[in-house]
Amino acid sequence: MKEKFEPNIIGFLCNWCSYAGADLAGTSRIQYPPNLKVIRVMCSGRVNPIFVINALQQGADGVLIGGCHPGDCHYERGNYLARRRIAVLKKLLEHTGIDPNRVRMTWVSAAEGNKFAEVVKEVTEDIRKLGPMQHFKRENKW
Amino acid sequence: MDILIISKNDLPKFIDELIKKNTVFAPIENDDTILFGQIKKANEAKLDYLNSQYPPKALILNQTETLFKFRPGPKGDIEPIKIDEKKVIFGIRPCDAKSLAILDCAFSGDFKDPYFLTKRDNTVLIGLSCNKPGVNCFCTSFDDSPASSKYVDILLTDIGNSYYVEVTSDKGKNITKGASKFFKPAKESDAKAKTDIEKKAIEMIKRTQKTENIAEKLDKIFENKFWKEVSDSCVGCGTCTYLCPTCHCFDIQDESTLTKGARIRVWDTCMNPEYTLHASGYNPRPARKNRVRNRIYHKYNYYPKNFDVIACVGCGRCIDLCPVNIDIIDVVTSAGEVKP
Amino acid sequence: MVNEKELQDAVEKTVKRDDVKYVVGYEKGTYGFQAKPSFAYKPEDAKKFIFSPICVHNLSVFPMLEEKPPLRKGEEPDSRKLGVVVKGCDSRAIVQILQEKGLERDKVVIIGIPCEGVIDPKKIEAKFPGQVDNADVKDDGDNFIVTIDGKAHKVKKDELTPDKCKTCEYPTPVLYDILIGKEIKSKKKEDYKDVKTFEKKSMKEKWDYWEKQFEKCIRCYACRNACPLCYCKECMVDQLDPQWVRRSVDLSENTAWNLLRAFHLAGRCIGCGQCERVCPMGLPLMELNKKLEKDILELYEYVAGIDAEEKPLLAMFKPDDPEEFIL
Amino acid sequence: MMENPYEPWLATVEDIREEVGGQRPIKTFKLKFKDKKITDNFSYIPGQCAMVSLLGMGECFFAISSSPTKKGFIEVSVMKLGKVTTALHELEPGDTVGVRGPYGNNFDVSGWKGKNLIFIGGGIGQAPLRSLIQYVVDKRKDYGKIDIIYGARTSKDISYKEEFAELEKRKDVNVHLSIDVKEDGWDKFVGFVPDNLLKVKPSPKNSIAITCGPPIMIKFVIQNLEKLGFSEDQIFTTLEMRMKCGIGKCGRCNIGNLYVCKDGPVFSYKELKNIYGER
Repeated sequence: MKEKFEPNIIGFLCNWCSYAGADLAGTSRIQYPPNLKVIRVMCSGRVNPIFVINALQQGADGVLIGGCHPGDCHYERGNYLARRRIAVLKKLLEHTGIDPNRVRMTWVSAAEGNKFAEVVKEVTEDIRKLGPMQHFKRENKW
Repeated sequence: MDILIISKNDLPKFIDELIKKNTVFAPIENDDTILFGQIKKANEAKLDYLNSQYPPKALILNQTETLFKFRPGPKGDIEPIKIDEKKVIFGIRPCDAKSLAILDCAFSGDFKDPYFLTKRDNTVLIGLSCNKPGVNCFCTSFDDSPASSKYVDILLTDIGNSYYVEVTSDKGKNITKGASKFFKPAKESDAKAKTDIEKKAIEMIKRTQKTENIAEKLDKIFENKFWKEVSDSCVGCGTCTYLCPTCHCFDIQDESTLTKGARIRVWDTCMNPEYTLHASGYNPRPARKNRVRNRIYHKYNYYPKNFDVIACVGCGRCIDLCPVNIDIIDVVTSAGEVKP
Repeated sequence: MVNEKELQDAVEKTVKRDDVKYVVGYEKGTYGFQAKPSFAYKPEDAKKFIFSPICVHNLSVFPMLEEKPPLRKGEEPDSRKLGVVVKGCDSRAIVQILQEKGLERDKVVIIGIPCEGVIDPKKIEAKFPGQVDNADVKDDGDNFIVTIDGKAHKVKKDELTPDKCKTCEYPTPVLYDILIGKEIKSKKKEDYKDVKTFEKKSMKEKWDYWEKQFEKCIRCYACRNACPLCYCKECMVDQLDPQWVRRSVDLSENTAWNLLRAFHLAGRCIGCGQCERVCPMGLPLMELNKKLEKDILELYEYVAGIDAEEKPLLAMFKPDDPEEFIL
Repeated sequence: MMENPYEPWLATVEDIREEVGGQRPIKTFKLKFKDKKITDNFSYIPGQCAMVSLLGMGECFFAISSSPTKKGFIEVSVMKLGKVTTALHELEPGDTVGVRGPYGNNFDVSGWKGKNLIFIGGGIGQAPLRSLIQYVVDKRKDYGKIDIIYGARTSKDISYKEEFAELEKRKDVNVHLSIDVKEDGWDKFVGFVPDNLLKVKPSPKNSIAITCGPPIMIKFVIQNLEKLGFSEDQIFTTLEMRMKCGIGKCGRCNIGNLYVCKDGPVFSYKELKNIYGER
């Protein structure tokens, strides 16, 4: 059986909400695909598009940015600013032929363990359909 | 030096013959930019071109070049690489070929640069004379001609329905010997046609740069306010250094993943402040004035002092593509007339 | 037609003020259809100033390039103003810099010139190749009059102007202290026609197009250094610790550089076209900027470089910003 | 195949000695080449430098601070300032680094035989001088009177403390240490190095002065040396520039047409005066 393509997804999860949501999903033994590699950031506003592009360069097939629901941000405005940034970045990627569905964003509060698992499942399936990210992967051909 | 003739419809066959035995680079067109790329068939080469924006020096001093591989970290070790690239550059202009000869001085001396020098020896230069020099060409200011065969192995000159071929080196000889069926000995009239074309091309070059004992003149005006006026309009973009066939400054960087890596050499520009920025924050060349002046002095004063040749071949690329029209012909000529 | 005498008098009057260090404008270039930036430190330098369709540079890059040398003990910093001659599009760059607090309004004297379109150097050199000595280009309503060795050629404007002039909505400077000539109302509308046609292509076609372009990039960063809005002290690509973008020139790093440059101008680029003009390898950089400009207008009704009091796009938010892409 | 000057030889870190702690720590690394053949023919003269590289991080140009009279190893003193030096400071004994060199010109040890030597060092500037001091002390009878003037911000910032203690015990070497700010328990000179130099007042007759340290210190030391009657070809110093290749090819460390990595780093004040160019 042709072994399935296992996408490699980097998750920037905000420390106060989505990281805690992921933690809750774990402690309540909810099953979800293991393709997400989590990097904890203090706020979704901390995610610089250079992180996203660098991740796509180094072999990530997708990037998920998790933040608090609008209004819950520990720093009040971090998630709002991130929302604009990622929207603009997705438009830019789309224009150069890189499927914007590779960069996803989600609001997950600390109590939404189930939602977190759902989101990871959905994102993993989407990116599995998109296939490996070959566009501008670092070849390290030396 | 044997003189031959090759007809215009034999040339593509000769190039295809070359491609069978060598990796051949020639000017290719990519939208409206001309650069030197590897060709698989003769018709990919574009021979009616003025000159490439990206200099053919990039085939010898690559813009990105691996020096050696290593396993990174405090427990790492080194794995050298073999340098054995052999290639033929077809259609190089005489001024670009001369720039490679000028770079030879920088890369030999008491420390020999194996990467540059090995590639230089393994490369055969087949030059193409300029029948129609560009607006900003001024190779004649360095008593060179748009059809000089001094720095190439073989020089082709378009004399109407055939090419006048001058083979100057033994590297060139065994290329023409290998494909001798395309070449016929040249007649007297061909030689005359070539000199006429050369004379006509030289007349088309209207811009000249006055450089007699420019090094001594520059010695006296280093602190002159002339350099502030010249560099005021510079935006420090570095295009002039990236396109210059005689610029050879480079940066050494380590690139690695967790398990493997390599030390690479990349082109660098003295127009970038980080080029001379000390770790302590001190920068000996902090302002554009220092940097613009350094670029001119490096070519017209420091290089003549170290290797007694002016490090400029008059290709005009830095004039064509400078966004603020800092014109090296105008700058150097008026620098010569500045009263200390 | 711009009255150069009026411009020279205005510049001379400005340079005479003792609170002005210099005025930067345009003067005749050294060959062909070239103009070059000219710095008037003394009143008589103003005689060199010209304005004609060959004045394509965006001079608002110079106030930001002004170096502040370290001061000797007890030396006062030079707080004199800088004069800048700007066309319609150039003035928007100054407004955007003011909006981002990169420059104080009283630090710069703006001499505005209503502009009816400039030439695109690549197009005019293609049409009149081999032009060594200076050629004069005059603006005449809907076409340019190009006089070469005494012979005048009348050329349709659309044939020689860059794309930005074809859809220019701001011929008159948005902000100025002195205006040369009378204001011009714009009859044109920016319709992002090229962006919309490109958007209809398939993902594969788009990437094949951009892959071919990014492979040509030689990372000389001329696009960054010539852009009036790229004035960061240390650019992200020069950082070594951590090194986000490597210095080697290959498709991966070139794509990263071009994407990040376009992103960092989102909601800031005012479309003056300098990046595309100075690129030695001819990359169509304005296409990326125009795409983001269109989307930002649609998503957030935000236009860069119009109102100096407005807050920058990515430094503010509205609670009802679109978020259909968020799970 | 042509010998490749860019490829370093591997060396193990034998021993790391922390000279100075605090915000800008200095450590001295004792490096031994893995390949015995290289140890034998790596011959250098005090003042020369070596390019030390940590694979994956980068390279730095350091003055070799040990003397060639000490066989089998070389030492470099590294102040923690940038990316590579920070990584070097995290090494432990037994780790591997790359070393290539020796590069640059050197102190004219043979020409200065029989002369009085005055060393004026400041902070990390002591590294190249230490190499020369050890060499001169090992061949003590070849040289005349020796004065060592060294200063640092505080007593904790003094590097090579044990060696200075050794040198102070010797009769034939005069050591004049100084710190910038008064501290209790410090009986020697308090003040800047140039002022300490004026207090020591060495005589310029048949003597050579060598100074290394921060540019501001070198500037005032040279002024005071000239006040004491030293001529410009009796004063030597080493210069620092950003360096990448170390062999005069990459073009960035030039002062005028000279490359500091190849034609320097040791320059006489006479040479410095008549080459213009930013330094």
